[in-house]
Amino acid sequence: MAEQMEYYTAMDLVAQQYEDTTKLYQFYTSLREEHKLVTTKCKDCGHVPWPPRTLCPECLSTDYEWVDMPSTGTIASWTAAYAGMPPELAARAPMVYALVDFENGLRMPTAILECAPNEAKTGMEVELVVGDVQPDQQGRRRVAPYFKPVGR
Amino acid sequence: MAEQMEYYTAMDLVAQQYEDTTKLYQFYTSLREEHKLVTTKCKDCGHVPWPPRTLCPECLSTDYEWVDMPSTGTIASWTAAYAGMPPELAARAPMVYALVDFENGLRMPTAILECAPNEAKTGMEVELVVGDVQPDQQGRRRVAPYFKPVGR
Amino acid sequence: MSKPKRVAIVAAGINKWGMRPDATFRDIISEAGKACFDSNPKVSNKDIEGLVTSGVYPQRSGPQCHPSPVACEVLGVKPRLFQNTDCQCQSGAVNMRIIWSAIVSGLIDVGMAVGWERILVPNHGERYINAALACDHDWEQGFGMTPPALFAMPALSHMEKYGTTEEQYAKIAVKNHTHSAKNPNAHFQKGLTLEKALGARTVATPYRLFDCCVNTDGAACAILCSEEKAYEYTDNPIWVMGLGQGYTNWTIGNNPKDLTDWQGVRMSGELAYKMAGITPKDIDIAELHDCFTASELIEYEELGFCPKGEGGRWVDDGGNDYGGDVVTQPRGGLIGCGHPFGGTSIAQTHEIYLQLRGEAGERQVEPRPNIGLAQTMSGVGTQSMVTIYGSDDTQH
Amino acid sequence: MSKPKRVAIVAAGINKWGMRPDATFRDIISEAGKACFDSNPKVSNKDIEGLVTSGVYPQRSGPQCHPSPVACEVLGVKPRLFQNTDCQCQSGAVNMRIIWSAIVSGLIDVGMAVGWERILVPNHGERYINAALACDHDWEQGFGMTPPALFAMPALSHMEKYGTTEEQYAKIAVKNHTHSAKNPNAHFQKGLTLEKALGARTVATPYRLFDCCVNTDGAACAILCSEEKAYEYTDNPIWVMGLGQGYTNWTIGNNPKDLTDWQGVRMSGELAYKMAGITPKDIDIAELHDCFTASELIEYEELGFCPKGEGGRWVDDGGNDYGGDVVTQPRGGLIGCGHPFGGTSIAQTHEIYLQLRGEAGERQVEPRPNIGLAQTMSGVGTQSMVTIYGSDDTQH
Ligand SMILES: [Zn+2]
Ligand SMILES: [Zn+2]
Repeated sequence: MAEQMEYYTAMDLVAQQYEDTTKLYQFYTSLREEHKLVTTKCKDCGHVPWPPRTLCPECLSTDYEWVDMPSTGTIASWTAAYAGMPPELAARAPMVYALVDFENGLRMPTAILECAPNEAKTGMEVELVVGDVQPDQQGRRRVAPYFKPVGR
Repeated sequence: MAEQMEYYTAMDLVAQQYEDTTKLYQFYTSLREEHKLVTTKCKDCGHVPWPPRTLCPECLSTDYEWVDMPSTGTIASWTAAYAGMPPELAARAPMVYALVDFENGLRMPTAILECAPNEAKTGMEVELVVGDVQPDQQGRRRVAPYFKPVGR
Repeated sequence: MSKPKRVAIVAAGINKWGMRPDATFRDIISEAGKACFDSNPKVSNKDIEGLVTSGVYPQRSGPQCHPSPVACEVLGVKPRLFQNTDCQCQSGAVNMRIIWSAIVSGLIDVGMAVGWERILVPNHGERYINAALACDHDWEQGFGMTPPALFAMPALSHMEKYGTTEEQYAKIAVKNHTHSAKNPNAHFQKGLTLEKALGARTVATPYRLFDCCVNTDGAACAILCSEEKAYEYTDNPIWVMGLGQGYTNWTIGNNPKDLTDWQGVRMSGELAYKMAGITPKDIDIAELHDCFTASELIEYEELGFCPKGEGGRWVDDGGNDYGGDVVTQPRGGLIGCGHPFGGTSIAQTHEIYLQLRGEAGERQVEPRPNIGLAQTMSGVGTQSMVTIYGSDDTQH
Repeated sequence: MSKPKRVAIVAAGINKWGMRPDATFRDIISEAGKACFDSNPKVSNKDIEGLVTSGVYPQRSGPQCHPSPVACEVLGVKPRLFQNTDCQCQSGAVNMRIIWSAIVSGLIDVGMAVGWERILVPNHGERYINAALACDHDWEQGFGMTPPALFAMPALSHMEKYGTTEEQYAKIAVKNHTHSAKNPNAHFQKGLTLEKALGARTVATPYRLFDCCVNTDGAACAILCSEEKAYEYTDNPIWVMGLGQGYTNWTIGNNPKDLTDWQGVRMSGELAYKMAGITPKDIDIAELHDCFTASELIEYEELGFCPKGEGGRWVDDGGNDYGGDVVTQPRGGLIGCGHPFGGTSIAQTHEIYLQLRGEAGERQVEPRPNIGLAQTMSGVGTQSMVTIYGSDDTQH
């Protein structure tokens, strides 16, 4: 294995994902170990935000619990990107990106894998895929919540 | 030779020094090729600033010429740094840093080479030394104006 | 409350924008600062009491922290009020609002806004990283999304909801390149045909190459002063009539559900119109945030230049060009001029300053306009700032 | 001009400062924001009309551009005025001045200042680079100089010119660590003896370890409002009495020739005293920029707490501590609390807010002080900002 590039925080576009690096690590633990998308729910006012929070933006409570998100959703809008992406993804272009709506009312941006530009459409049903991204400064696995057309 | 680290502007503490990277390249050309310290002089009002300028801060003229700085000066104040320096210099600690006064009234910060902390003192005469620093993104030589005790 | 003190623009300047590997950020600030002072020899650098810089990337592209005193030393200004401000693409407008507030609140009488970016670093991978930082680090950057993809989605939604066409988007690019061909400081000066625009390679559907602005190395400056000082410096000051900033949310998942509903832009316009005491019908010229063509089209609607959903038709009718209802992007916009983040809003102000004074040369809007609107935006319609300027005639 | 509108602090909060690898910048902003709102339950996040962040390194330490809307979304604030401001170590004070100006100029009535830094990145070489960026890229960074070396030179000059001793510098560190031992939010809470301070390893002559502050992960928030709103939110508002910023130059070669002549600090104090209509004798407590011990000592002189050159004697006499003329650094200063650049000034304000309200607990200055001064600085004495606060008693 080639000598690893020195780790610079300034060059790291991926979120920190472990207990020793973020208070929201449970999101990543669930995704990585249980292939499950979760978010927080305020135990005081019941607000369920995306992205998850340690502080409720509605009532300022810090008392929250983790709740499951649906593992499928529908495409609210999308694009097929042919450029303007990281050099390492340029070879995989075009990449389909989308905003995905969930039945709990939340919406998130994500990449749609295994989907050609001419297949993507508004209203298409998609399901969660856990993707590996660049490891962290300690070499630990990091993941991202991607989606793909349902049943693919 | 080991594979060179990728060049990131965000990690480069050294000034750009060539015609294709800075309008003040003449400063570095003189230093690198003639071992000479120079600065600019405003052709309209005669102001001689440090550092050199493409725009006169006194009269806003952009008409300037290069003039020689003295190659010796005296230490106005100094410190011996044992920490708080780049990792690659930590092994050379302690490093003496100083503000050097020139007879033309200008003052510049620099490193004093070949000088132990117990030798440094206010009023000490020092002379120019051209030091090599990290090459630029094209691998070209870059230099810095250091000083050392006169005659050393 | 009582009517606030009035604040005027009395000088403005810009350097040549484009790829400037040969210039440091000191160099490009020197160039634009010189142009600004040259625009009004009655204002000296010694008169400047406050200097606010707006640069988004200096800590990466210098790399340099704390750029405001660097600019002060470069320009020979000795202020009693200084700082750098960052509000991404709105940075320049926020910069001038800070100076406006400092003047109205009595801290200073004369302030200079210096905006720039020196962003075209030699490593293209690093350029990508820098661009991605405008998205949320924890919830967006890691997916590989960058602004073109994020702004493409509302373009598609507008097509689906209102029947807007790719040709209508392309016409905006053609207009802006046509305008910038007459602007010697613009990044692009070769013009553009509709055929070429529609035949260009796709960047992110439905956007092709010319639907997207490019990052640019460039700087722009403006000098603002109190009404007491304004007529000392010029017989023809340009007045700040209204200011407004809008916000709905940060992460794109929280944008309004209808992606074409750019409430942040609408809010910024409404606040500025209210403060100026005018309506969209009063706007003669507008410099808008055309980071992408659909952005400009949706802004027409949210700022009230045409009804919601009718941006495409307004384009076809030529309402947005010389001879139309509102001359948009007379300097060429971001698409024609390029986009040096911290400098863009100030360059918009520079253009409106010239146009309202009748000094815009080959691209002068006739008859000379009296009211101009400048708008910049961060986020996909969710954060925006509008500033409205009036000629001296509007104040009498 | 007429007397400007008054602006009050009505809430303030801070999180636990120190090494926080376990927290993202969203996390630490959440913590300090929560503390701020908890400090005054009458102020809701829905009341905040303007939110200004001050963070110097987000583009490197997030990495994240445009942090102000991130903070808005995290705290549930929907502002009509927002931005990030960078003025290096003065960033928090400038942040609050922007809000002050926005209130006085009538743009908003209630604004929140959010300052932080999340700076202790895992790669130490990168920490060095980040620190070096505070020096000039073209003319200083490349020599390997960093703040300790730059600030050590005036410390030596003060010793040579005025006979100040290393022990006098060390006494300042001991005082600040003694104060921070009573501050549960401080980075250091173990106190310090003079013996230990004088026996510590040398960092840059004449500075030893405890003469230097450390970078810290931390955040602080404050809520400012117009006088119309102030008494709705609290019976005991703390008022902004005066503001001043000073500047002499940027690159250190252009500092005043006498390195102990900190004109930038003096100018900031003089402007603030004048605006507040008071003299140094009126100051009860002061939070100063003790990035290094000699900085604090020279600031005593430039802000008029003791005559020029007599800082060392004033330290020996205890004029700077509880029971003396001015209680300096009751929270522990940068040396005791650590220095998260964008958060430091706001933490100073938080301390003065507590002290003037008599709510500082174990470290409360008695009798309850009425006037407090906060000062932060960038550059070696060449750029500084002072804010003076008064208790409600000072206004009647
Ligand atoms: Zn809640
Ligand atoms: Zn001159």
